[in-house]
Amino acid sequence: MIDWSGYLGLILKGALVTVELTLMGCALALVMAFIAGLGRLSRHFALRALATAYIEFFRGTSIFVQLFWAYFVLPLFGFTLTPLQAGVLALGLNVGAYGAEVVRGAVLSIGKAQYEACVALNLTRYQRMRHIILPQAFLIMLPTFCNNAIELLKATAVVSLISLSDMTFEAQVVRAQTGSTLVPFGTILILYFLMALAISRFVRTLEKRLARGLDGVRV
Amino acid sequence: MEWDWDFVWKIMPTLIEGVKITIIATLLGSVLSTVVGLAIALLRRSPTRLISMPVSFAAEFIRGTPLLVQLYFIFYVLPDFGILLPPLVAGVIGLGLHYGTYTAEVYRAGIDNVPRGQWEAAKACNLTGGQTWTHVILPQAIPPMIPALANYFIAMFKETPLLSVITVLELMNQAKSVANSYYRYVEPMTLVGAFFLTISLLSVFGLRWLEKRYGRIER
Amino acid sequence: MNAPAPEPIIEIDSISKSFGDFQVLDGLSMNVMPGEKLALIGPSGSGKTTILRILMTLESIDSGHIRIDGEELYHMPKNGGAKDGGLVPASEAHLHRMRQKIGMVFQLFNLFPHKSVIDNITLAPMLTKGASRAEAETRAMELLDMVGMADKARAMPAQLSGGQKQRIAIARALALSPKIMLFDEVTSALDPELVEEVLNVMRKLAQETDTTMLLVTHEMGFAHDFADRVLFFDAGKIVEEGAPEDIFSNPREERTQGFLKKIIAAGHRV
Amino acid sequence: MNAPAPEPIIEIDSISKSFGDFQVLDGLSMNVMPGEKLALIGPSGSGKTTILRILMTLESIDSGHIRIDGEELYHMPKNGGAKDGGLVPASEAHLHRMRQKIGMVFQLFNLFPHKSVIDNITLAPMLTKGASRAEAETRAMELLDMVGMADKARAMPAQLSGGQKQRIAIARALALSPKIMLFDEVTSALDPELVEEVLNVMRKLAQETDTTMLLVTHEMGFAHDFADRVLFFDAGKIVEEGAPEDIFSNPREERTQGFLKKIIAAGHRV
Amino acid sequence: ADLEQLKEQGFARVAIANEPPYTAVGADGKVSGAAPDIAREVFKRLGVPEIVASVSEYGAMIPGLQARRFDAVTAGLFMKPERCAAVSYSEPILCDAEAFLVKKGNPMGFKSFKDIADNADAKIGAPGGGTEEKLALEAGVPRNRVIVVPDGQSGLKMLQDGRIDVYSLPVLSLNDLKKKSGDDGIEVMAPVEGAPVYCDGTAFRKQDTALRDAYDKVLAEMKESGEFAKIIEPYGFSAAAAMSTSREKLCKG
Ligand SMILES: Nc1ncnc2c1ncn2[C@@H]1O[C@H](COP(=O)(O)OP(=O)(O)OP(=O)(O)O)[C@@H](O)[C@H]1O
Ligand SMILES: Nc1ncnc2c1ncn2[C@@H]1O[C@H](COP(=O)(O)OP(=O)(O)OP(=O)(O)O)[C@@H](O)[C@H]1O
Ligand SMILES: [Mg+2]
Ligand SMILES: [Mg+2]
Repeated sequence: MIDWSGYLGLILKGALVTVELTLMGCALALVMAFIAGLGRLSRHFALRALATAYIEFFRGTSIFVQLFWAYFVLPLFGFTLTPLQAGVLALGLNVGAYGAEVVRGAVLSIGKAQYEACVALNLTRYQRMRHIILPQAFLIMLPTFCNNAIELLKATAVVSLISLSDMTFEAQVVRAQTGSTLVPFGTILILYFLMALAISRFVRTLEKRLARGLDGVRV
Repeated sequence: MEWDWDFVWKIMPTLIEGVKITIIATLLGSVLSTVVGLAIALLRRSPTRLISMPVSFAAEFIRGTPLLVQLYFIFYVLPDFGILLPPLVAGVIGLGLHYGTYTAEVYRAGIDNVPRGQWEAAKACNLTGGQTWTHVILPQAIPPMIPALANYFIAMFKETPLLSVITVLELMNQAKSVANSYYRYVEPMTLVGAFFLTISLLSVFGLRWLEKRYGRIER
Repeated sequence: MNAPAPEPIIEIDSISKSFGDFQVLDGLSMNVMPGEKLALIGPSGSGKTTILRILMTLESIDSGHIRIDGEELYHMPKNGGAKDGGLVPASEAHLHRMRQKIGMVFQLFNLFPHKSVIDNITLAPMLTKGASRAEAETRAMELLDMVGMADKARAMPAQLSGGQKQRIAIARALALSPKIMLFDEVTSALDPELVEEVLNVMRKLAQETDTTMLLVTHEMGFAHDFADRVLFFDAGKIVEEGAPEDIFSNPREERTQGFLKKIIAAGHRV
Repeated sequence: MNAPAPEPIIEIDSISKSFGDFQVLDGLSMNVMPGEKLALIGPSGSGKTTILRILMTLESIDSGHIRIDGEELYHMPKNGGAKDGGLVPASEAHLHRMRQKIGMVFQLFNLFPHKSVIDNITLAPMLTKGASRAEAETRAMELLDMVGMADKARAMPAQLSGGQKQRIAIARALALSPKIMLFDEVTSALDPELVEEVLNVMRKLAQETDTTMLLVTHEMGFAHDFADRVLFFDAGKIVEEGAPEDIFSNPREERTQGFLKKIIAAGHRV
Repeated sequence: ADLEQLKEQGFARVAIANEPPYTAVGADGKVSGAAPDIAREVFKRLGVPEIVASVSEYGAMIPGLQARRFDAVTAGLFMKPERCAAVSYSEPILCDAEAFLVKKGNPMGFKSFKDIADNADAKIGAPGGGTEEKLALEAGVPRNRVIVVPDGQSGLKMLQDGRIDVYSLPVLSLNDLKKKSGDDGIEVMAPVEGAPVYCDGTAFRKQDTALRDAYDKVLAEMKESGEFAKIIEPYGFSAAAAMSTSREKLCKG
């Protein structure tokens, strides 16, 4: 007789790791997205080049390769990360590169008209960004950020490859110990979907909050 | 651990075998996701809720759960229900379905971006529904989508390493196999990374070109 | 002359239309005689566009009846035409047949941006009337001649000015030879200097054809020259109607007077 | 009175401006006196908007000089002000200081959609002049009163009609108390019925303040009432200038006559 | 790491595989199985009270060891000359022979890897980078008939579904798989003709020979006293097999 409740507990423990990875990965990705996204719009060539290199590198190489590098190759250069750190680092940097393009696109999508109104009101570059462009651009970024966060959630499944005991990993353990594929993998499919649902609910609520009174502005 | 060029030359033929499979899987997956995406996009617009609702839910579910887990399902669980697919076929179906839910969004956006006036003009010209789609809406909707579609094909390309869990010997799997037999991770993983990066950088130029060629339609 | 009084080509019979809670039209009735040129004027939001869109079947109606050329627009006889008097909502096929009689020109032209000028004009005749390309192009060139755009037949819409686009849109609508033409503020999206060229085409049209025309406009001067009859709308109702001389010179209703005064003050000529 | 003739507040000294190969302005010169109300008219593409945008520093110039209130706009003295006569291109800081004297109202309002009406108006005074919120709001309420919008202080821009938005945009520009106000076709995006409310605000403004105003418009009637002087532009040059009565009733130049005829034919009152 | 460091931190980090009976993970998440049980006991006697086990892919174990992610590998990683060159092994611990998992009655009659090579239709499943893959390739099975299977359950499933004709793993692993599957349609064919018996040992980093020697000493004592047998025999492993051979022999190949 298989102790299913015990094994489900194991999967839930993995789910906790998945949630932890997702949250920390998203936080890092958000920071990187703004740094690199605004960096690409900078007037300074060096900043632009740096941001572009970061974005193209992390979007260009596969997340798998980045994970394996962070976990197996970095230690050879003397940086030893715990699996969790390596996971958060690879996920955050990878998704952050995609987010940077979202930030850039959203900032550019705030039309020239708003920019000109700022000049006519004599706002400085910083004031323009801080008070006019970013508050509007953020609203435009949110839906795509939501997608990015879900992408990140899904990518956490890949960290099972570096023996971080996330949900997918625990499901694999349970599968080996019990011989059942359907139960553990069916369970985590549903759990992943619920987590994705939670993310989109959260972002949508946030969006509604921020968009209050803005009806009709965005099409 | 230092870099060993002899080793690189030795493993190159094996890795190239993997590259072939990777490319085949990506191409077939792209074709399938293009078709699946269009089907999803059209079915979701169906006025019959009995069609649009389940399709929407299924698409959301597939989009919210990791491809890795879906591949396990397709390959290891479906046979219990009498569906036995060869590894590459299972992989292509997994990629096609998963990315089909993304391309469906691209189609939706492309179709929504055709101004309402075009639908109305088509009606005022007394075109039938089918004529409106083929002569007015799709010719305007599809060219601007091409860059976004291509973007997903590139993303799919970078996710092919997941196929290793269902025994497809693509590039990443070959590299791991090589690494396992010689206990050297640095060269194979770096080569895989370099390969992905090269293709991605090339595709950046390709995308730019596509965007210029198809990106906007003058109104 | 002793011919019997002709039947109206459009009979609108107490139609109502709401958008959500907002009732735009409430039991509106009106008739239009064949060949008549009608101008619909009135303040913003009074439902002028809605009437045209309903006639073009771009919006549906909530209740009431519309007859075009003696035939029901939104209804059709039960049992495929058996004369038992029962009516059912029109099928798509019925609407498709009825739309052959009506053409519409939009404020924003709505040309097909991916097709050349001539293809814009020939598309519908070829698809809906089965015209051959040669036939359709011959007819298209006649129409382009009429709107003074024959030299732009191979241009793409994006290469044209607004006034030129609108003239093409008019030609496109005429290509199907509808009995009724609807024009919704066809000049209001144009630069002032380009308005005249479109109005000239429309004047010519009004004189040369006996097509029935319904025109929504804010150009009172043009409405005056163009129309046989002017209808003044407010809040989905016909407040006043009559010959243009009467409406513009001696409006009876206070609401009409107020509206015309405002328009004049804003710098428009009547 | 024996006071010395006042200096011009704007001196434009043979400026040129090209977009790519296309030369919009070629050695244009003109002066504006303090408190003067100027109307710029002319056909589409003649460079009217470009002049306003150059004054607002939204475009740069290729050559020539502009002095605002006696100070160079696009240049500044070499060596931080040492009087050796040398000039260098203006720094961002110099432009920032010069922009304090100029305000602009755009055709499409360009309100900040994410800020309430009052925040739209108080933002710049608080950020650029260091005004306290209380001060800024008091002043904003005065301005809202003036444009007749005091009751909408807490509304969001999306809840306003076009005419209301434009009145807010005027109040916002005035909140910085610029010496010069630039208006670029401020009514041309409005529904005809809403034009009047904006023009009324501007008439009041012209009468009540001695702010220098430059106005680009297609509303000839309004230009006539509003302006002290009218400049007729064509192809980046001043073709004719003078008092409104002269320009509109007895245009000397052929090009001016042709333009006015077209505008009248299009249904606009002069 | 040297022993002093391990004592100080109070635990040793070991890599284990997700493959019963070498490793077992209980429903409570507790790690047991023959390999970790031995390691736990030896380390305890060395003064390191606890082991922290992390499940790892076979292919990732040696790189992980080199990258200092683990202090030791106790996972049924069989000693072979190339591996001996890459890590420092203890004396043999768990011995097992290669076996085939086949359909009931061994319909294709496989007795050796050679038989598989000779049957042009036969497909064999084996873990990627594992001994079985290498044996199959050496016996002349072409690459495209050697399917790399990620884990035991996947191999079992693929055999049941007819995707492969034979799945090769050590006897005890296959016995465990068959038992868990409860499937009477399959059987374990052992021993494979011509396939040597393999033994694993605990693997340390190449330079950690001092730690390895200390480990060996305790291991020898336990073998002597019979405690060794008491731990591994309930899992089905033979203590006698381990004690009849040596690292030196196995590493020579
Ligand atoms: N699709 C719609 N959904 C909701 N309300 C609508 C819709 N279309 C029109 N309305 C409303 O119906 C009313 C009548 O609109 P309509 O466009 O017919 O007015 P109009 O007389 O053409 O005005 P205008 O001169 O501004 O074009 C307006 O209040 C409008 O806001
Ligand atoms: N950013 C730009 N790039 C290229 N050409 C431009 C740009 N801005 C203006 N132009 C061109 O410069 C010319 C003058 O433009 P401007 O907007 O000043 O004309 P205008 O007199 O304001 O016309 P309108 O009455 O149509 O507003 C036009 O031909 C226009 O196409
Ligand atoms: Mg309308
Ligand atoms: Mg302009």
